[in-house]
Amino acid sequence: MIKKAFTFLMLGGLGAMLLNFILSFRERTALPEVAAHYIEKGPAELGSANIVTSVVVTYRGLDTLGEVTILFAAAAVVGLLIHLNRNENAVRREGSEILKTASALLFPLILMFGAYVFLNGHLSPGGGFQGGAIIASAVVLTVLASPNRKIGHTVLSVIESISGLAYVALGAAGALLVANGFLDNRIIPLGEFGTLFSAGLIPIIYTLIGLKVGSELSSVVISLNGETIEEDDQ
Amino acid sequence: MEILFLIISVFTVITALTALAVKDRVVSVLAGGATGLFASILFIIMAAPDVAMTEAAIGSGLTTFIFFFALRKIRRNDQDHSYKVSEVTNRSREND
Amino acid sequence: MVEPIYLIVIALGAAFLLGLLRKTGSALQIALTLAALAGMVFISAQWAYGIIKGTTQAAEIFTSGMNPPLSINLFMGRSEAVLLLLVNSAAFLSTMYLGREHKKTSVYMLMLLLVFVVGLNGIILTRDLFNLFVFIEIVSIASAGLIALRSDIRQLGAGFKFIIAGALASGFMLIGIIFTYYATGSLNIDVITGMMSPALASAGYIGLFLVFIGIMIELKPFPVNGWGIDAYQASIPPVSALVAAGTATAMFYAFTKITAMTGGIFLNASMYIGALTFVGMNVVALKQTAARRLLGYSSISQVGLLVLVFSLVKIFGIAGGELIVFGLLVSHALAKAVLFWLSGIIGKESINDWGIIRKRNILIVAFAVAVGALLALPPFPSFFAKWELITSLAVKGQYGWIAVILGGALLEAVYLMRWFGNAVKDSFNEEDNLDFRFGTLVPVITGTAALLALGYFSANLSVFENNINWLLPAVVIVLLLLDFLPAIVKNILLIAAIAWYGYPLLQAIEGYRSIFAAIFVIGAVITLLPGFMNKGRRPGFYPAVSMMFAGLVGIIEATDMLTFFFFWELMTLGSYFLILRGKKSKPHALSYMLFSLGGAYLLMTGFSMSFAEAGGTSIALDILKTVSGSSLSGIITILLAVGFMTKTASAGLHIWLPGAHAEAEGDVSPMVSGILLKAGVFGLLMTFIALGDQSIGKINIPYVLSWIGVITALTANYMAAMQEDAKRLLAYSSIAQMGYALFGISLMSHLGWLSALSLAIVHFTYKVILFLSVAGVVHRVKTRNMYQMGGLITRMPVTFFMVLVSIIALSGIPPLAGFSGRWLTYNAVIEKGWLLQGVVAGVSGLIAFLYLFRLIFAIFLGQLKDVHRRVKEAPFWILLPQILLILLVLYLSFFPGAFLRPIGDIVSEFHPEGALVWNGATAVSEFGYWNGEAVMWVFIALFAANFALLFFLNRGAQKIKQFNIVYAAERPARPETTHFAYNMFAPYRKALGFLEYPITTKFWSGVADLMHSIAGFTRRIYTGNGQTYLLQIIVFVVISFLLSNGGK
Amino acid sequence: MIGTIAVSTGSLLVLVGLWSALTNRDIIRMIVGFTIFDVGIHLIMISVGYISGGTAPIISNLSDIGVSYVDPVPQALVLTAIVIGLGITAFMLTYAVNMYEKKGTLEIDKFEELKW
Repeated sequence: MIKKAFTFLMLGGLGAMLLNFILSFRERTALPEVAAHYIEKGPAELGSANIVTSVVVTYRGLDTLGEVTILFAAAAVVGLLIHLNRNENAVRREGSEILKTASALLFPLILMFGAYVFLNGHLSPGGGFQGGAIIASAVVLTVLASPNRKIGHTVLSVIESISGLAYVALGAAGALLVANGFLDNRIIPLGEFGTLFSAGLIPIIYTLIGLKVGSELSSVVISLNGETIEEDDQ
Repeated sequence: MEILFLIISVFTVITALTALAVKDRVVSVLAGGATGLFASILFIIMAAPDVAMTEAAIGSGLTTFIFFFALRKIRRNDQDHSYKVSEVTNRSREND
Repeated sequence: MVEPIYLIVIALGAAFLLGLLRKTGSALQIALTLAALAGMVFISAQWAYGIIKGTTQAAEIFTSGMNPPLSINLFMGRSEAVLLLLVNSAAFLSTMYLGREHKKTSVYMLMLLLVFVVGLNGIILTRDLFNLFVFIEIVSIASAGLIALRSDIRQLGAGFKFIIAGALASGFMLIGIIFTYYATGSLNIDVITGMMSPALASAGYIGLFLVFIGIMIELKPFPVNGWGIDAYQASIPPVSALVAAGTATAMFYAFTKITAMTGGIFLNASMYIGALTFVGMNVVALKQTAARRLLGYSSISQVGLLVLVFSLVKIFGIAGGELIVFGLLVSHALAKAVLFWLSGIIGKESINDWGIIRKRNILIVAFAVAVGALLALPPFPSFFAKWELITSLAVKGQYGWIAVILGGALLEAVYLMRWFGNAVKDSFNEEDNLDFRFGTLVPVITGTAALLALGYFSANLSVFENNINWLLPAVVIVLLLLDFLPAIVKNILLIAAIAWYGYPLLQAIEGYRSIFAAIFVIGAVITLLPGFMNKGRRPGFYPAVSMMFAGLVGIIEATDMLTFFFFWELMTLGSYFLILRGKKSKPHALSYMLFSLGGAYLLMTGFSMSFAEAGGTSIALDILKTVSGSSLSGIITILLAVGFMTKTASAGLHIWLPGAHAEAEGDVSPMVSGILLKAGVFGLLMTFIALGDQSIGKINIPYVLSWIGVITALTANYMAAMQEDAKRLLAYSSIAQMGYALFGISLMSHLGWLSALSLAIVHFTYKVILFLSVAGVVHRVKTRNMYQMGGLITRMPVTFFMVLVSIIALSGIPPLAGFSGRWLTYNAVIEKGWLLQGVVAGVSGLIAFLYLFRLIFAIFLGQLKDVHRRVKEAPFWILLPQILLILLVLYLSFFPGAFLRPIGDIVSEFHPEGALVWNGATAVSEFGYWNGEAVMWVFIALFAANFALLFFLNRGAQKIKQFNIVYAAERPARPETTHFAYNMFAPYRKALGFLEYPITTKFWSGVADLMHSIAGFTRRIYTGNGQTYLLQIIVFVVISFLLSNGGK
Repeated sequence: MIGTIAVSTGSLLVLVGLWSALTNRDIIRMIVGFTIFDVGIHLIMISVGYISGGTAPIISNLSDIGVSYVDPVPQALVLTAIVIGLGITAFMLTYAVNMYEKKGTLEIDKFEELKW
């Protein structure tokens, strides 16, 4: 109880710090310089309608690469721990017949929706991460429906690796070919503003991110379901 | 708009408090997910559709899924090892 | 030049590629990983070399082809390049080490390693606040994954604590980043730096504070770092090595970036946090026995030191501060990596099981090098950095911080040296195996070699101005490399080297230095002679002994304070290794090292103070003279004098000596007792020559020292008389003799100094003889207890003669050389008027007869023990140096003028008044005269007459046989009590027993106990509960905010 | 006004999340606390970029001038942060599962193998 009271006191102190900020907080009325540049010059510079996307993929592309790396590392840790403590003969309860049928039906639809989300990331809200998450949820559904079915874990890892490699390679191409900079999306023509095939590399990179995130999240889910990649091999 | 925002904000906090207060792990996880969902509505109102989508799909959706997979695994092992989760949680309840 | 962005591209590409190579053999996977890391090492080395050489400019890397602040930019400058080289090399070596682990972990481990390295590189390179956050997250996820490579319960628990603490810290950081963005509208570190005024408005202040504190937490400040220590302990060693060398380095660099960004407003906070961490962790570590946890404590404390030093450098604007920080950082990173790798090779949990390290000599060398680098001993970069730091702080008048830094370092020395001592001395199970293979050995050797090489290079950096003669340490290295040769060869080599170097030195050097140079060089050759007795390789002896002599010669030659200090520490280190070689010398070697280090730190402070007083431009030893008139001169004198008195083992600082000298090997005791102690005398003379007769307030320093000197002589002589162990007896005798020397110096007059210098010379001769004689006896009878000897005069007549002559010389009675010193002392006392001290010195001289009598009587006279009927005379190589020295003693006794005259001339330079007047062979002082030659002849005549008389009177004496004694009944429980030499002076003990009360020992062990209880109490904050650790972090944040904000 | 409400809500969520993480001995619920903590931080971040009456930074027409957009930078940061948060949550849960398998309990104070 004393501990709780003390905890309360300390969180109160933290709350006071936050309150300090809240009291001095005034909603912005104008954009900071950099943000204003993104909004005003961004579409012309990078050709992407969704400014958030151009910030994520290009202006702050290194963050995004890092973010993908974090997911990659998280997936690797999950894989590692499951691999080290594999439990070969666990039997999982099968999902209901309805769930199975529904998942079989929904799986391709959800995949397509995911693809749509990341392909249109430069035009509308959405992008690689959201699309990847949607793809992963399709996998979740399948795993729920038939937990004992072997999912193509190897396929996932190949997709993951290739999309990752392609991402890094395209990024490096930005530095190497055009000598502008790492992750520059302008190494191919920007195309016509507002169309699917525009904004240079952005849709391609977002697709790769989508594939990579999707496969990573899927393997996290599958791993947590208790499968290892080696099981898949046998 | 502000009233709506305020109401949803209140809901967000309430769900968070629910996650804190309930005794059942599963309900707690669900309430945590709901917090994320309400927050994503707030994001939409704040003109951040990208964030809202992400929060809904990842922060709330997938995260909750992963929680459930983990819980499922724990429960399954529970049966395997005959560990008594209920016992453990009961004890922690008494101690609270 | 390869673009730095490829550092990240290569590692990430390899990590992703590994996913495709899941099915291929593990050899290919490892090869790919190592190739990627090697590429990164190459790129960073290329930049580091280019930038340092000046052939390459620092480069800015703009991502996405936009100029910052629009896009994220990276910066590759000198610091970045060097740190990247360090981090990437550590990663390469650790990966090499991890090779075997790979089979169990599939590709995951390699992926995580590569990702981890990406994170470290990113943290170092990036100039964007949020990007920094992303890379920190990468590092914390990857390292939390690597912690659990074995996935046992300890690792899982530790990993979980690590990740929740990291999540909390990064949460604070993220809030801080967004608040900062709110206040400044930018995330670019360089832009924010230029916007401090808006940033300091209240929202921005909280933002900057949270960013700062987030980074601080990542640096694991005391006391909110239980999670970090657990991670160090739980991880497998190569991972801990990588965390210690890599994460700590990168995070520290991030901290420096944030400090620059915040315009230094948190420097006070970081200064106190760093100091608290440095001292606190070292205190807690005192009680720790788990090797890797101890290393964890030490790593964190070193990072605390870095934070402290960096803050001090910035706050006080210390020039060359970057190099200081770098010297410490690089030494720490490499040394800690080596230690963690070693802990893996050893494979033992407890530091008390490290004896197994002796199975491979190379491992001991690596261990010694790493510990030396951590303790900032020469020749490592940290040594030079610390010197520069302390002198710079002195210039700024920051003596409080000097005390904190050196005090903390001494605490660190306690546990590191104790550990080292255990490793060298403790027994081990022969059947246990080391993880000794190519993959584990290469990292250790590389790290060790890098430390040595960097030491050499850092000494040549212009900031660390010095004129160190690297030939001397090079001899040590050569002997280390030649350690496989037989002892005889190495002995010849070393004697030849000393003669080759020493002969021209003796001719060239002048003044009082020449006396000590003669003792050191001639003494070295003579005391090395018994080494020819050794048939085997005598591993480890020659590097140690050459290190000691190199140090001794070095301090003679030194003309600047840094060089002097360098060789002083080198000498200490060498003698420590030598003493540690003795059989039961572990605790004594430890206390020797600790007292010596403490003394060395006092010297360092004294030197720094005089450097500062003299204007902070020159470090020449000569500037000591120029500060003699300054207001701090009294304190400088005390610091230096006490520092040197730890070497001469004056009362209060002596407790290390008896054990250390007694337990040392037979031929080492004469070196450390006969020669090494003179280094302290040399230092004292140097101090008083330069600074003269100083007082603090009304207290006259030489007056105080005179009392310390005579009390040392009195108590040590008494203690010597009460010893059963012949070598301990001699050791106490040495303390007493050094007390006389101190007394002589404290007289601050011609005769006083003459007596001290002549004592230094004659003490060298007879103490070497006595220790060698006893070594010869011990060699034959296999015991050091005198009551187990007796009657050896018939078996070892030559040795007997040596001892006889030496004790006459030592006792200071005519006719032998010791008398000259005594005579001079009394003359000087009368001249000075310090009669009371003179009386004490006289009484202690009387007590000295007791132990001298005991020595010769108990060993050589009386009944010969039955078991000793067949013992032979001491071996030739032990006798030879004694004979040489006896000749010297006799020569000096016959012709005291031969050495007193030149010494007198030397002393006259400093104290021209009251010099002796030489009248042929007769010395005339104010109070009397003395003709050594005549006294000698008179004595010989008297002796011969007495001897003849005795012989005549005893002609009818009957020889008593061994068993011509009737025992009462049963055999006594403790047979030694029946021996006449056991507790020989029991009656005196009744009267003077209070002198034995171990005040000093009690005091120092009280200090040790106190520190241990503090450690035991403090470490209870590490409850092991992850949730408590979270709460601690929040408390830390809130309290830091309140303190740093000043209630704003 | 919306911004202030959002910052306040976010701050409350941060505190509630921390309270949950600090007082629940059950590891799973500690992790739930961390996810709430994360959501709170994200809310604060977005509200910092919010501009009254601003629209989402998606430009349908290059000639749209005079429309006020909200700041895209915090949104981009939050996108990143959400994904990182997921990674960390998955990571913690995997640890939790493995810890449970080893010890049969999920109480944080049962994992004190290493201390002092």
